[in-house]
Amino acid sequence: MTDTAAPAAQKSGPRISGAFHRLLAFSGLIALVVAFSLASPNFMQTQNILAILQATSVNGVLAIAATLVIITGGIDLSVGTLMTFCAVIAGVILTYLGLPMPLGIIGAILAGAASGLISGTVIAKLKVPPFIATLGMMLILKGLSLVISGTRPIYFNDTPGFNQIALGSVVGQIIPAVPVPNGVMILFAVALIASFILGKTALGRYTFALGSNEEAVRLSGVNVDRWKIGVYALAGGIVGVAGVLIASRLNSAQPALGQGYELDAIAAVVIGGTSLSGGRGTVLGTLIGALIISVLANGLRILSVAQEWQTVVTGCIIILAVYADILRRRTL
Amino acid sequence: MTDTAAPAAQKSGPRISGAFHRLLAFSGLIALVVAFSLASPNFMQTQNILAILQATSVNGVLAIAATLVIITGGIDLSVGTLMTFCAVIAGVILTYLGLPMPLGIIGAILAGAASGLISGTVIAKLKVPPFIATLGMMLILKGLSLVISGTRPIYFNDTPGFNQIALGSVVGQIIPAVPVPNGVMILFAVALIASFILGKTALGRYTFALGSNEEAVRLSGVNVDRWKIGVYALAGGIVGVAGVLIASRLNSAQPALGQGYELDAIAAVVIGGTSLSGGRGTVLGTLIGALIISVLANGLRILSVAQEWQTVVTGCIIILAVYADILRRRTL
Amino acid sequence: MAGHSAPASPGDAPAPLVEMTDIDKSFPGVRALSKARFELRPGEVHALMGENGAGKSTLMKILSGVYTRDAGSVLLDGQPVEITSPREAQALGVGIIHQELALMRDLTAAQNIFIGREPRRFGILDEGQLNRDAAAIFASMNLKLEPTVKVETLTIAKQQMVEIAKALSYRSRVLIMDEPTAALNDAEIAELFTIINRLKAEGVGVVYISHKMDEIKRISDRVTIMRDGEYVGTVPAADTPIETIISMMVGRTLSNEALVIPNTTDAPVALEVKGLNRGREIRDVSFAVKKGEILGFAGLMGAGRTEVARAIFGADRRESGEIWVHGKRVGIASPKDAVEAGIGYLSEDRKHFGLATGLDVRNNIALASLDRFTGLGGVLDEASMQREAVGYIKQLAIKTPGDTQEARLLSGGNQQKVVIAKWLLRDCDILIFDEPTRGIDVGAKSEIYKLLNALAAEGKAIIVISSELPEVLRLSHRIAVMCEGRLTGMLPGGASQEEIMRLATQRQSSVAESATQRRTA
Amino acid sequence: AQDSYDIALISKGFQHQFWQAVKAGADKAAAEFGATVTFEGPESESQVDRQMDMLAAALSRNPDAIGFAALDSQAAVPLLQQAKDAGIPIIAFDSGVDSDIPLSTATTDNVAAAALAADKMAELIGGEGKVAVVAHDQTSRTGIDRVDGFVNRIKEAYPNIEVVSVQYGGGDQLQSTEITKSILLANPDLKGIFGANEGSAIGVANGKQELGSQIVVIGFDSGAAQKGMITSGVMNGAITQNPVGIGYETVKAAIGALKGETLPPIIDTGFYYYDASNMNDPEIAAVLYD
Ligand SMILES: Nc1ncnc2c1ncn2[C@@H]1O[C@H](COP(=O)(O)OP(=O)(O)OP(=O)(O)O)[C@@H](O)[C@H]1O
Ligand SMILES: Nc1ncnc2c1ncn2[C@@H]1O[C@H](COP(=O)(O)OP(=O)(O)OP(=O)(O)O)[C@@H](O)[C@H]1O
Ligand SMILES: [Mg+2]
Ligand SMILES: [Mg+2]
Repeated sequence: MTDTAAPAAQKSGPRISGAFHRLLAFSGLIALVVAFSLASPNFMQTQNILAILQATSVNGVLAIAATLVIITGGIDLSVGTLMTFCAVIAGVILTYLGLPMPLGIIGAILAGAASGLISGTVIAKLKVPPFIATLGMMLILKGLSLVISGTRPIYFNDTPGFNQIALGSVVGQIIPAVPVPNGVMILFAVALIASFILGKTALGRYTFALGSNEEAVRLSGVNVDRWKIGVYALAGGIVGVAGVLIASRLNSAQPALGQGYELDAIAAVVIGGTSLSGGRGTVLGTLIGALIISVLANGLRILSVAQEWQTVVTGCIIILAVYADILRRRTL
Repeated sequence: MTDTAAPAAQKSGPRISGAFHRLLAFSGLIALVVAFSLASPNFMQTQNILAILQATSVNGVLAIAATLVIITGGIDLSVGTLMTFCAVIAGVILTYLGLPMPLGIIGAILAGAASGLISGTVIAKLKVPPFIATLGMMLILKGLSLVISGTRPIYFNDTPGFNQIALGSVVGQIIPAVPVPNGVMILFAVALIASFILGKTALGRYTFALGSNEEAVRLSGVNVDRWKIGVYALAGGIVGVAGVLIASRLNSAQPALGQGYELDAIAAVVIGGTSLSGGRGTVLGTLIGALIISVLANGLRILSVAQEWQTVVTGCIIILAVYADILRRRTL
Repeated sequence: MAGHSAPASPGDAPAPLVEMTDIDKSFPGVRALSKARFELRPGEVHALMGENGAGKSTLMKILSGVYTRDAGSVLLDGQPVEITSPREAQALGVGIIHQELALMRDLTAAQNIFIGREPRRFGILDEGQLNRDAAAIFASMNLKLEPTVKVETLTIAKQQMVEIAKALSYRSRVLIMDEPTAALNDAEIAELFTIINRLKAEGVGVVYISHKMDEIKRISDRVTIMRDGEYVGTVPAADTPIETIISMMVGRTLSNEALVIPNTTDAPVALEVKGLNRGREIRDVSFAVKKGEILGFAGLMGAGRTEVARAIFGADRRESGEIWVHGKRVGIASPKDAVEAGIGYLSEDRKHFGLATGLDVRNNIALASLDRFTGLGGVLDEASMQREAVGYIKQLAIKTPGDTQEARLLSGGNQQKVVIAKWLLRDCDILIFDEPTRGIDVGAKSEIYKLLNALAAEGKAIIVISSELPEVLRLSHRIAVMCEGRLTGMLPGGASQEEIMRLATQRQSSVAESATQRRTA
Repeated sequence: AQDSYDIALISKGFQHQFWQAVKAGADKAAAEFGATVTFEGPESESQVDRQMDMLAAALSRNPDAIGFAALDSQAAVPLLQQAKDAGIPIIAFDSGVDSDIPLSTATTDNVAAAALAADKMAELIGGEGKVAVVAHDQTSRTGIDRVDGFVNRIKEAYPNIEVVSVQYGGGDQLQSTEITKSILLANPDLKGIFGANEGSAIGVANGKQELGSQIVVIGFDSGAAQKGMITSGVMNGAITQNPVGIGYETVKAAIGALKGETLPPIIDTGFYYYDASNMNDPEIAAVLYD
């Protein structure tokens, strides 16, 4: 009743400033980076950092798409095979039809959005649980990718510059010392846009609201179905970007790739602190989660750890990283 | 306050008897069976029916384990690699140590239960989300299987009769016309036991209660952690049975197998009507879900549908089967 | 009341705003409404009364587009309307505050209020405007609440205030309030009534559902009574005695017998709490309850009573403090320890902490006592579980088609009774009831009072936390009063309301303290 | 220049026995020539980008030489160029890369090997009837080459034999078993099945056993299970590559390159047909692995 400005300062535990709090979220990642740097001089080289970032780009974009859906309280198992499907669509447009590059990119993104629209409609209108709807889509898209591509990779050799989308470096042309690949910049751009949508637009608001209490949103007179479908479509469009990225990186659309990628994407989301029960989550957290996965894989390889032990160590560290994050939140 | 006994008789909609209701749950499965029988004379042969049942046995047992965990509101991603781990443990006991067969079986089941105990403890005590805890366990177990087995299969050639566990037919010895393999009988036995535990015991009751409102259970003075760990350990033990089954069927422990099986198991659970948000589900539903998956795979192969189209059709039918089930419930 | 209060006499009644006639509604196994009727005029507060499960919420959900009726007609301004979604209801000017809080817990108060109607600039949400608009509504309600606070961190009472703010923000012509005061204390109720009177003056029709009889008298113009889904009658509030209304509700007259205070002065102490502390929420709380005694806890919202109860029960952590049961010090680190020590706690928030909504009534009642029904090999004795459950359904008159009905399908008040039955079955020596009669109808309330008296007579020690002073006064042998986490006084049973209010507002006033003090509503 | 060379092998797979045999050969050469080798491969043969990440990490480690079995012949070219620029010699193994960067390629001709399987199948079923293929992967190089090699050879040389079904089980034994059973039940008059890699072959033999069928089974690769099945007669015979030789030759070539030797562009490590009659011949026994 006396001072209304300072209530946050009157917590019972020790006070930690917001910026420091946000920094702490990185602690798992930083601990890993420090550990690997100490263990191997090869880890902290520019080239390796760039390799890690590059390795994060596709999974990072997929994980951002998964984040949106998971915040609504849903799940999207189709991100992996949808990515491939979008890559194949780009291949059909560019290589089979010989159309110009921008059309291929737009086509891939639209294909992703269309698929998300279908998943979202099945979920919102037919009330099929997201797990089943996107599992079904995962299989349908996997099959369709093989059908459309004729079960063989489609190469982009006739589209010069296509592989520059992910591999070229606009940043490197300006600052030659840090040739950050475009793929990584695209990841950051997608992250910024997704953050903006989540934080500043109506779609973002309803994304959180749906995951928080869908019934309450409905009782508030909001057209729940429309917004839910919108979120899935947006996520699909983002997956389309991942499709372009991976196609560019491999200079080909590999129709059999994709299954299993959904698990990595979802893992990044959950490691990043987004709850699978919906209502809360951040794109930044997801980025950190995706980086943790990439750093782990890269670091263990650099240390020449035998592959079977890499798996064991990865499992342990994922649990520990999340546990550390839980402890951090608890002590705040 | 007047009469509490009468209102039950005041139903409005058409009344459907419990038995008929339960039968309807099979409708998706029956529709599939009828369709495939009409499409191919080879489908409805005893041998093919037995092949379908045999094909369901491993996934069915895994799915039952997953059902328990999912009813608590959790998830178990480690069922696939844990199954392999248990098989490897059986291999170590029987082939490397040369101990008698029952010890191998018990060892596998105990290994499963121990792993479930660890997952459960990490989830209940450290409050790590089930998705992460079991994802970590999935990786750890996958690596350990490779390490323990020396990245090679362990054969059971020195344990005569081991492959009879799944492939022999005690039923066939009694009624030669229906040589139902033991593996299938084991699946049914596991289903019965799991149904009994879920329906009739305190552990089962707490399984549902945890999924319904964990905080309310805790505030009722129940030792929530202990029961939760119990459910994961039980599920782990059941996965151990699946490990024995698959090892017996392949007469070997294949250390590289297992990843990806969790998705089929969870799919069977969800197709069977168990909600991923916990609190409700049945073993019978899961069995039907697992059978739907097997019948689909078998039927499409019998019809020699091209593999890429098999995938597409499977995706569509999974969505349709669940949608039909939703419609059925809505009209009741 | 404002100068131009709406006329309540039937003679010059204006055309009705809402007319609902012959409404039928059934759910699987339950006939919720049968030829129900309701009429609302502009500028009137129309109370809707009935026992738990009488169909009040269902009728209003039909009016607000949540449910569709099976039969009957709804007229708005004399025109037949089909309201099939909350959205359509809003468009027609019908707003509702639901009995069960329907908030998005992860969003802020302001975001909750304006969900679906966010102010935007160039398509981008204008968060500043949003918070200013919310702050304006809070100010008009005399409510001190930060618009940017996350709803899940608020107490039930504050959440209820957010719901009210949200309903007000729609500026509806028809505003339905389904038990808006169940979680509020007297000061807030007074504030709400000021708002209602303001709305009335603006010509808004207000439907008011409550189980608090005194409120009905204070605020409403007419009262419609329902019983078992049927229309019983409509009476003017001013000239109908409460006893008449009650007998219309329950179909018989209730005796309002006074509390028989047995002599407990020489009884042994059952529970003693010494030096309980946690941050600013609980400051050095010590007290004792004797066997056979009912100790009431009074205080304003946020006084810390719930916190004390949860800390004793082991549901929340304590910083310091000892708990003694029957003269022995017990270590309580979790609710399980508490229950084993013979302490039961009925939470004030049944939806989140009381009821396992997916389980049926039988299992909810048995939830705290499952070990008692567990036989060899962990097998449950369903038959005796059913016997016990049915016994409590009868004893507490829980309205349900049967003991296997899912708890979430029960009406709010009946859910509360299920949670009470859970603790009765557990048979603890020490019972802490936090707002036990929240949402419970008058008839059941007096049943519960009788029950508490009987339990005390059996020798149980009982703590009742209640925001309804009459309830505390009626039930308690002694009354503990809290303010800002401190126990400010311990009064005998017959204390006056003024004395309680004095202690409940006895804030720490030293300059040094107030500088660091937490804001309180 | 060093005592011990650091050689990174990036393979197409890891857990499968075939790749473990390649690893064994590589380890053998490493011990012989004084090098340390690491061996890594992605989960499945479709994960082209994961293989790129492994290659990138290997490059960061700055090894003396890299051995690489490309999942896609084009995708790795930019990274290989990077390795070449850094002066790291590359040896390809198992299948080639569409580029002249690798100094040498140690490989098996999978098309020819599968054609040999077709010849043996035709011989064993008497030149007529229905056969089927259970393969591991629809899109990987080895999957495509072996299916094409088998199917095309049957089409060209054996007009009375019909390939009625080609299905893919991902190299998973259990899945391949179920597929085999479906094929057998759908085609009661089937004469034989070709299992195009180790997991597929074992699955086919398992399926045959579970249904008590008498069909001809031709497998691919070796391993204790396949060898046992051939001895017991469940499998009639199998084609084996020389994975140990592939691993050994890859490391040997890498060390040769580091020492400045000139290398042949292709090191053909060969393939062989084996059955119960010749399994114990020293020449065959040497290329079989457990
Ligand atoms: N969705 C539903 N499914 C089944 N039964 C329901 C449902 N909603 C309400 N009921 C039943 O309809 C009856 C009327 O319930 P309603 O909620 O309208 O009562 P109420 O008068 O608001 O009671 P209370 O005072 O306890 O809030 C009750 O018997 C309740 O159990
Ligand atoms: N989840 C929470 N987060 C932060 N502060 C809280 C939370 N819950 C309660 N508080 C604060 O703790 C104090 C005690 O609240 P509590 O609900 O225990 O009071 P009470 O006396 O039980 O009041 P009532 O039950 O009437 O609301 C108040 O200052 C309240 O604002
Ligand atoms: Mg109600
Ligand atoms: Mg309280």
